[in-house]
Amino acid sequence: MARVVVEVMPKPEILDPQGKAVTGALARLGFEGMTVRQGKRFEIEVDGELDDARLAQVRDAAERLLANTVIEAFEVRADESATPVVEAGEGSPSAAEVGTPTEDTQQ
Amino acid sequence: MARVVVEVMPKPEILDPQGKAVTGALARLGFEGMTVRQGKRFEIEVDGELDDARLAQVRDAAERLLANTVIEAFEVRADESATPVVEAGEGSPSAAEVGTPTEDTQQ
Amino acid sequence: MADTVVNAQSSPEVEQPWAELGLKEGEYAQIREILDRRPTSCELAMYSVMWSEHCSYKSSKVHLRKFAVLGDQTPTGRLLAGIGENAGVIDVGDGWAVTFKIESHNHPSYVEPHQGAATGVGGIVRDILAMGARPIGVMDPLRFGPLDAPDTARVLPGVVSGVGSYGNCLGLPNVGGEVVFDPSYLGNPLVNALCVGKLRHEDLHLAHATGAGNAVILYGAATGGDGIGGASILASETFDDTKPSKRPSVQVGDPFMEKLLIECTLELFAAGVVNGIQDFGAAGISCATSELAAAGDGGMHVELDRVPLRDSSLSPEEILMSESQERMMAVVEPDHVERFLEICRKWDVQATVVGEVTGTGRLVIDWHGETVVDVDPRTVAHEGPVYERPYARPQWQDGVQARDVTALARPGTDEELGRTVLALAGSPNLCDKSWVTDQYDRYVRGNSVLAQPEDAGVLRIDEDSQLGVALATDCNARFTLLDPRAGAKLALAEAYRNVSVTGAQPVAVSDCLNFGSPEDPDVMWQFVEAVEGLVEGCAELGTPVTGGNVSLYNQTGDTPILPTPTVAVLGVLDDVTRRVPMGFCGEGESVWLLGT
Amino acid sequence: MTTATSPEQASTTAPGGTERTDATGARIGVVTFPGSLDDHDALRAVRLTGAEAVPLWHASQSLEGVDAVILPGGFSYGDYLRCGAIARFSPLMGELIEAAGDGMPVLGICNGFQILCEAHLLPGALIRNDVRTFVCRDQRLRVETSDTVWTRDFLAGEEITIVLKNGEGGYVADAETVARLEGEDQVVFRYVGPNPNGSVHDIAGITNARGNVVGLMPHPEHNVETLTSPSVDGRRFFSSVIGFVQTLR
Ligand SMILES: Nc1ncnc2c1ncn2[C@@H]1O[C@H](COP(=O)(O)OP(=O)(O)O)[C@@H](O)[C@H]1O
Repeated sequence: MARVVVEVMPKPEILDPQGKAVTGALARLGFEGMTVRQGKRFEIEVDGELDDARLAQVRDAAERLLANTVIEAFEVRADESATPVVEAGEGSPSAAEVGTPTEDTQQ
Repeated sequence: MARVVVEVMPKPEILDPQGKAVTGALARLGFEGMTVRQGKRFEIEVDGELDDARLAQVRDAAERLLANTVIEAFEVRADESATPVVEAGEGSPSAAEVGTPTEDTQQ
Repeated sequence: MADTVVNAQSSPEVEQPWAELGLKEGEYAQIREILDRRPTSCELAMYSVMWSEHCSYKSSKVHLRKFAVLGDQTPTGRLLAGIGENAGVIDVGDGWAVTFKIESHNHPSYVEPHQGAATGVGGIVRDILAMGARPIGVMDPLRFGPLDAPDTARVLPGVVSGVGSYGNCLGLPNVGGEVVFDPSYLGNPLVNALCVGKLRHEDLHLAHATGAGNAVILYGAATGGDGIGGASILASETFDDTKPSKRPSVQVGDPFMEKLLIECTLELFAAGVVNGIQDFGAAGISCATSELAAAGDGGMHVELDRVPLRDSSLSPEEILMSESQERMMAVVEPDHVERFLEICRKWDVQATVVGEVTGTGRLVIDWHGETVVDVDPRTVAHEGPVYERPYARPQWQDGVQARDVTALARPGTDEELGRTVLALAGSPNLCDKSWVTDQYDRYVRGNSVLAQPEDAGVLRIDEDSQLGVALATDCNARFTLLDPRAGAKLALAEAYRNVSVTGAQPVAVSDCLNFGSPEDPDVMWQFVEAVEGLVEGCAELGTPVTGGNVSLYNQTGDTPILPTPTVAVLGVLDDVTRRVPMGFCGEGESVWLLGT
Repeated sequence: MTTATSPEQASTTAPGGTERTDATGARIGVVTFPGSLDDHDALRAVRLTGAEAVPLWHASQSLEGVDAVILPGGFSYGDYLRCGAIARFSPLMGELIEAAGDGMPVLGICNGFQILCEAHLLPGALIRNDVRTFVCRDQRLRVETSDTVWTRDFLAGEEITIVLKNGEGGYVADAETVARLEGEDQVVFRYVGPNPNGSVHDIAGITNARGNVVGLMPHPEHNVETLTSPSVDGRRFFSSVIGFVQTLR
C-alpha cells in the first residue's frame, strides 16, 4: 500500500474566480498582501507495489479524470513526505494525530 | 514575495462523498485498487518577507477561512519545492512549463 | 471484546456510564428492571439514544396527545396515516395522496451550518420517501441571530448553502420558507425543513416488520462514526481504550447518494418487493430496528457484524448509534430478495441482508456470533419514560404584556415618517429575501406553479387533471412570547391564510415546536400553551395535525429562544391553473379589501 | 460556420437501424445519468412541442434510433470532482460522441453542457460562478445565431427569457478558443444585463463548428408552459430541432 498525491491547479492563464474570491475575503478579514489560487489535492491509496508502471497509471488517471487539462495543470508524486496531512488510511486508530501541530486541527 | 501552500483535507473519520465518487469512477475506467480522498490546495503569494510571524498569519488565515476545522484538517508550509505546480506567478509566460512531463498537460 | 448478554448476566456489579449518556438515575434503574439484569453496553447505547428527549418525546408526549381530539378527518377526506407514522398522509382525491412533515435540525446547524442544514433536508426527505411517496418539494423556515452579529456571518451563509446544495442536488424545488432574525437565536439558530411528497393510495408503505422469515435489508451508505459522541464513551472508556476517543459529532451529507436512494427506493416500491420500510434518522440502527420490530407482530434478529462499515474500527455500540446519513432499512420476503438486490445494483446502492423477522417478540442483535442485545423492542421504541414536567405562567409574563405600543415614539413629521417607512422596508426581517431564495432551485421537476416570492408554494401533482397542493409555513415568535396560546393560533392563522389566498382549500397541519428547556417551568408553560392554542385553532378550522417535530433545549445558557411553534399548512387545489398569484395582475381590475 | 441543415450531413440519425414507427414525428432522446434532475422536464418539453420523447439510460449502449439527443440538467454523480467529469465516461457517451460526429443534433443543458465540454464535443469548460453561490433566476439572453439545428426558429439578435440555475456556470476557455468562437459565429447565446456567473464575454451557450451540437447553461425545458414559468421561449429550441429533423425526411 502506497500513497500518491495528485495536485491540480487552474492554469495561470485561466480565470480563478474562487481564488479571487478567497483573496478578497482574506483582505476583508485583515490578512493583507495574500493572493490566492485555489486548486484540488487528491490523496490516492494505491494497492500493491508503487513501481514506475503503477505511478504511470496514476498519472494516466490524473490526466483522464482528475484534471481537466483544458483549464488545469497537474502534478503527480509519490508521497514520501515526513508530515503527511493524514497519518494513515481511513479508519486508522491514529485518527487523533491528524494534522501537524495540534493547534491547527482544532478537533 | 514568497509562496505558501495550504493543503486542506477532509478528516479521516469524516465522510468524503467526492473521494468516494472519484474512487468509483476510477474503478469503472479500469484503474483498479486506487482509493481517493479529495481535498483542496491553496497557493498563496505572500507579499513581503516570509518570516515566522508572517507564516503564523497564513496559518491563522487557513484556520479561519480556508479550512473548516470542524470537518477538515490542514497543513501550511512555505513552498520551497523544486518543482512547483505552477512555475511562476499569474499570467507568466512560463505557462507552458506547467505540470511535470509536458505530455501531462495537453494544452 | 463485546459486552454480551451472558456477560451482563454474570456481572451485575459493573459500573456503567449512564449519566454520561444522558440517562437519569431513575431511567437507568428502569432499564435494569425491564431487563431484569444490567444492560449490555450495546443495550445501554440503544436505550440511551432512544430514550433521549429527541427520540422519545418524553417531556412533550403527554401534551402532544391532545392533538388526538382533532381526529383524522380533513375537509377533503380521511387521513390515510396520521401522527405516529413517519409522516401524515392525506387523501387529496383522484386516487392521489400527499404526505408532508416539518422537522428541525437546529443544534447540528449551529455546530456546522452547511452540513447541519444539508443533513436536515436529507433527513426529512427520507421520512417522506419512507411513506412510499415521491418527494416533490421542500421548504425551509429559518431563524438566525441579528444580521449584523459576527456569528450570523458564519451561520447564515452556511445554512443557506447547505439547504440549497442538498435540495438542489436532489432535484427538489424549494417553494418557500422564512428568514427571521432575533437576538435570542444567536447561539441557537433554528433550521426547520419541510418536505412534501405525492403517492397513489395503493403505494402507501408503513414502518413495520412482519412475517417471520422475512429478510431485513440495510441499504444505502456504509456506516461510519458520524454523530456518535456518546457511544464513544462506551466504546473507548468502558471496554476498550485503544479505540479512538474522537468521533465526529458532525455528519456530512452526500446528496448524490440520497438521490440514488430516492430513485432506487421508488423503483423497489414499484416492483412490489418491499413489505415494511424505515428511514434512518437520529439513533441510526438502534432506531430503525427497534421501531420496525416494535410496530410489527414478531421480533427481529440482526447480525450486526454484517453492516457495511466505512470505518472498520467501529465498536458494536458505535454502529448501533451511528447517525451516518443516506441509509434505509427494508423488510423483504425471501422470494423478493434477489430482485431487491438487483434493483439496488442498478442504482449502485449497496444493500446487505443483515437479519430477519422472527416470531419471538424479541429484538436480538448478535456481534460475531455472540448476543449483545436481547430486548423487547417496544420497551426501547415506545415505552420509554414519560414526564409530566411542572409548568407555570412565568412571573415576567405580565410585565411583557404590559409593554404597549402607545409608549413607543411616533414619527412626528412627514420626513420622519418617510424615514421610518424606509427603515422598516430595509430591516432584515422585512427586506427582500432573494439573496437566500436565489440560491434555491424553484423550477426543477417543472411543477412549481407558485414559489418565491409568493405567499405560499403551489405544486402541481397531476399534469392531466391539474390537481395540486399549496403549502405555507409561518410563525411570529414575538407574538408567541407575548401570549403563547394566541401566538400559536396566529401562526396557524397566518399559514392558513397564505394557503387560502392562492385559491387552495387548507386541509392539514404539520408543526415544528421549537422551545427552550422543558426543565424550566416557564418554558414548559409556553410549550403547553402553544400546543393547546394549536389544538383550539385546528379544531376551529377543522384541520387535523398530521405530524410534526418537537425541538427542546434551544437555549444559550439559561436564556431560551423565543418560543417558536412553526406551523405548516397544506391546502389542495383541484385545478392549479386557477391559482391566484400575489400582486396586481391586469390593468383595470378592481381592488377589494376584505376583513376588518 | 457550416450548418448541419443539409440532409447528407446528418443522415445517420438511426444508429442500430431502428425503423421509425411514426413517419411524421421526430423521436428525441433524453439521457438519464445517476443524479440527472431535469430529465423529466426535458421529456415533457419534447412531448409538449410535438415530438416523441424517448428516455435513454446512461449505462445502455444504444441510442434507440432517436433523431436527436438531449443531455439534461442536474447533478450527475453529485457534481463531484468537476461537473460532468464522471458522467462523460458513461457507456452511452461513446455512442453519443460518435453520433454527434456524424451530425446528430445534440443539446446539452446546464449539466449536459458541462458533460459536452468534458467530452470535448464543445471547447472550453465551466467553472464555479464568480459569486460562489448557486444562482436561480429568470435570465435575459440574446440569441446570437439562428444558424444551429437548435436555434433555427429564433432570429439572430432576438432577446428571450430562460431560467438559469447553477453553481458552476462560468464559461472559460483560452483566449484563442474564445476568439475562434466569436469569429466563427459559434457563440449562440449571451447573457443580457449583469453577468450572472463571470462567464467570459457573457457567453451563455455555444455550438460546434457544424452547428449540430449546442450547449448552454440556462434551461429551456423549464420555459415551455405559462403555468410554471414566466416565458415559453424554451419551446423554440425543441421546435427548431423537430423542424430540422423533418427536413431530413
Ligand atoms: N428560507 C427560505 N426558503 C425559501 N423561501 C423563503 C425563505 N425565506 C423566505 N422565503 C420566501 O420568500 C418570500 C418572501 O418572504 P417574506 O419576506 O418572509 O414574505 P412574507 O412576509 O410575505 O411571508 C416568500 O415567498 C417566502 O416563502
